[in-house]
Amino acid sequence: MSAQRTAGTRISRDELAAVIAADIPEGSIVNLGIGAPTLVANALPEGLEIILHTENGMLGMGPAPEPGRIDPDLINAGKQAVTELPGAAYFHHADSFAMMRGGHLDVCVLGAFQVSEHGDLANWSTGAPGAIPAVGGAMDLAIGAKSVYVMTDLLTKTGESKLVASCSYPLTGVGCVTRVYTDHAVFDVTPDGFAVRQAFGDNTIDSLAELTGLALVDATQGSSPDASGGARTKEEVR
Amino acid sequence: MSAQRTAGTRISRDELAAVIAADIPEGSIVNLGIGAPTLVANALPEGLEIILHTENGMLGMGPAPEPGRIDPDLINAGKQAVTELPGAAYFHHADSFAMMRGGHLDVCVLGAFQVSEHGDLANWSTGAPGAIPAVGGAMDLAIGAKSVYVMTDLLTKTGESKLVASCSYPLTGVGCVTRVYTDHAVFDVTPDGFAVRQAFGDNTIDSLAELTGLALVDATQGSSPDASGGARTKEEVR
Amino acid sequence: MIDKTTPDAAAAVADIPDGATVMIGGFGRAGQPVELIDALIAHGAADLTIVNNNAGNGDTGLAALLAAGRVRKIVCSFPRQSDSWVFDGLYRDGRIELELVPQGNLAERIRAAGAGIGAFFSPTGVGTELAEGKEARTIEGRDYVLEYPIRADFALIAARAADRWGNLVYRETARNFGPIMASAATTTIVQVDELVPLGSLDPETVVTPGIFVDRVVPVGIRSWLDADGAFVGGVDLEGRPLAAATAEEAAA
Amino acid sequence: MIDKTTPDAAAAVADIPDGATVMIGGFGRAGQPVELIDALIAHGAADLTIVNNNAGNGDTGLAALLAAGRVRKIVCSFPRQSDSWVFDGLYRDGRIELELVPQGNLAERIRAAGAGIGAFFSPTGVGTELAEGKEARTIEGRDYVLEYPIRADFALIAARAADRWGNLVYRETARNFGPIMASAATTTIVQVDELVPLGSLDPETVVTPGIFVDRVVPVGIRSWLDADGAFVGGVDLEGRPLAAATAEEAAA
Repeated sequence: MSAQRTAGTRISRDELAAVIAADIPEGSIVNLGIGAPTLVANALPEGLEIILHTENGMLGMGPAPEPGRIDPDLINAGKQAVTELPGAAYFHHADSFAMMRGGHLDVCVLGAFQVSEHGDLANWSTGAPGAIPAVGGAMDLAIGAKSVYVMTDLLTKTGESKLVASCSYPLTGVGCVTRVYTDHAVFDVTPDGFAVRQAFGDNTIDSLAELTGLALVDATQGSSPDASGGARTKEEVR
Repeated sequence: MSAQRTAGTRISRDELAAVIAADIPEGSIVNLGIGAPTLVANALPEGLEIILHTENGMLGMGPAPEPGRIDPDLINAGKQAVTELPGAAYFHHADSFAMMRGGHLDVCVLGAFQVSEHGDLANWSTGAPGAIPAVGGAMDLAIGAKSVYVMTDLLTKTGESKLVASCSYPLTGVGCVTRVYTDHAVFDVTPDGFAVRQAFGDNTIDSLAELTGLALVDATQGSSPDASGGARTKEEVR
Repeated sequence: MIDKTTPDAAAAVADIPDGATVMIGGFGRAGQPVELIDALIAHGAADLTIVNNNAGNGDTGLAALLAAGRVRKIVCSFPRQSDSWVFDGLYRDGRIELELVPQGNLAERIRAAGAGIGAFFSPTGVGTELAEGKEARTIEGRDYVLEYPIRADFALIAARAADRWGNLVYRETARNFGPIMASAATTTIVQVDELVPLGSLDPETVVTPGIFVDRVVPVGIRSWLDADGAFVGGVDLEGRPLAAATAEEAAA
Repeated sequence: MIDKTTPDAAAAVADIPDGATVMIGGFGRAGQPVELIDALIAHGAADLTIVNNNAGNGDTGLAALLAAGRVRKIVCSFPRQSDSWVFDGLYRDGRIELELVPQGNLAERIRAAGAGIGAFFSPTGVGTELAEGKEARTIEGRDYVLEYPIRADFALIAARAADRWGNLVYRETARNFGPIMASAATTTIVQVDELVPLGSLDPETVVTPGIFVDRVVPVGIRSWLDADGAFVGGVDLEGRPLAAATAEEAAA
């Protein structure tokens, strides 16, 4: 079903990370999921204060340490060595996940296997028989942050759309995704389905509709109808 | 109904506090309720380490400060000035009451209006019309500690027994009291009702039965059947 | 640059509307954000629902807010105290509504709001009149009642020191409700003795991370501390210098 | 005198029986009580249920306990990692039972056990296969599932320092599950770098009060700290001195 599709312009992961970073206002508290989303940290503008949360118990996480300065007590959720910035704070796991579940994070950026046009997210299990399941904090992040951004390629390696009418993989969260950043375009999740917010290069609403097999709303003219980027308020998250 | 009762020996509150203090083993974590139970602190043996908890957020509470050294940030649950002992720790209210509710306190000592022979406690409200109700931490203490000791006069000022078949005042907790220390005698709450553990002076099982109007078990010979003093284990409290 | 510092208490509370639910920190006088309460009184917001452990002491702070007639309802565990005459009068006159909550359930319900918990089964209050009408359940042989979160539009709390990100440390038992109320309100306003430079609070010892704090108002060191925040004493339980207390008592 | 110090790890774990439920602190390797786990392996208790965020890394610590065939069931959020080959093999062979719990529900269920909460409604996992069969409820328009406490007979955790009352401080993200597991076990055993005199921990900064701790085993300072506990670095992520790591890589 994907073979005859026209592939449009694809931006690199680093470019996509920069697009995401540019949408995060100063002062935001942000959790970056394991994998590609960690690239967003490198793309955050110098001099803006954006506070990174890592669910294993820290706010104010800094970049990787210099060689020889690795501290095994100071790691991120991906179990990589990180550093501490001025203004950091440590806390235990129950407090850390209370922050998420209570709607206190502004943004989280997650990878995905699939996102449905209702905002359902599948990113923790392919459901393959014999696979060893592991969920970690994905389900907490999915339901917790005010804005849940997904960073992903639009198509799988075999050319299938990760944006779908309904997820076939096991769900991580229901109706939780606010926006999807892909290598072809940026999509907001709206009550009318996916709305194309920004199309990269030669991608068009029509070409994206063909790639995804979905009816898409055109929100590329002017600003998105929801200027806040689809962020839920703290009250709504609760 | 109380007029014709024979009054037996009554020990003083300070003496009663000493009786209670002698039953608290070293290493115990103890919460002393507002009022008479605070006298137990003064009666604890010098040199034994018994850790006092105050529900407004402290373990390792020390005695009242010297004159001029009052610190308004450092108070107990009765809002009196206290001090900090080496080994103390501060925590917030949710953590403090989690300690109680989770069964981590060894002993609490509370006042009472009434205690029923099933261990029900009434100590927060007389239920009088127009009275302003106030409960504080009484209900949390009642259900939380491994051993809930009540310290009280056996009789009200008008001569009625505070030990009753069934409480007429509003309850603080159901089946929560393990032992009652009164000015006449010490009673364990048992499945068979109140058991007299120790009778002071000329009080006898018979005179106490007459004062209380209750059938009493005689547990004064040798040790109480439950050498642990009726303490629930942490598992049972949970 | 993130800077949650607000020039003064008046500016910090200026958007609290009539009808708001406001959590106020403190256990008795310890940790009570007196300067923020005074600013709230001056601001004039009325018809408030207040969440606090108590219902005011003496004639200042929360008691003054009550005396000004601004409070429709109070949610607390222990209103009646030796010095709660303001509340007592309003309650007896039927001019204030009271929701009485056992202290641990009050704390846990506030925490639940901050932690995104929809409801929880608590053993506290089971079989008492404060559990009447609440959903009950027996779990593994123990009885519980279902308790719901308590949220607020605003929290007014007091802490010892903050940095410009809103990281907070407290002092002794003045910590009490501050950390949980900060997490349970849409907007959290903190008065602190001292604003310290970012990076000067040890990350291991921050009690309330700035994620829970929206506005910080430095109000100056308490009278029982020296300029470095060290305890020097010399006050009574209400924080009045002992000489002044003695003079007042002599005059009385 | 209260003294929770235990002479060595072997004595501290000697009464853990076959069939016990044991919580083990740590997130990956950070905060993993390796010396206590080694002692548990030597002690020989079998048929254990283990609660940990992960299911072992490499061939040491929790992974070694699994490899020794002592674990019947593991309750965790993230078993599959790049270096979880021991668990992976056991699971594929059907030799270990897995209860997979979302990480925040795992943490909150452990906290609930310590806090005397009978059950709580969590929004995490709603509508997913990990919520199948769980009681669901909509509260104020949001969907929740009911989650129950996770308790243990023993908790084995690691902290930076303790005093003889068992008051604990942690270091950085090695804090992770320590404080909540300490509260949720009947018997809590802590390994620490350092035992410090009573009174030398600042009461404002104690993270786990001694009320939650039963036994303290000093095991010596970590190789990335100096004798005063200050960070000096010079190790890889597994804590091996960089020279040794380089030598091993050269040999490989």
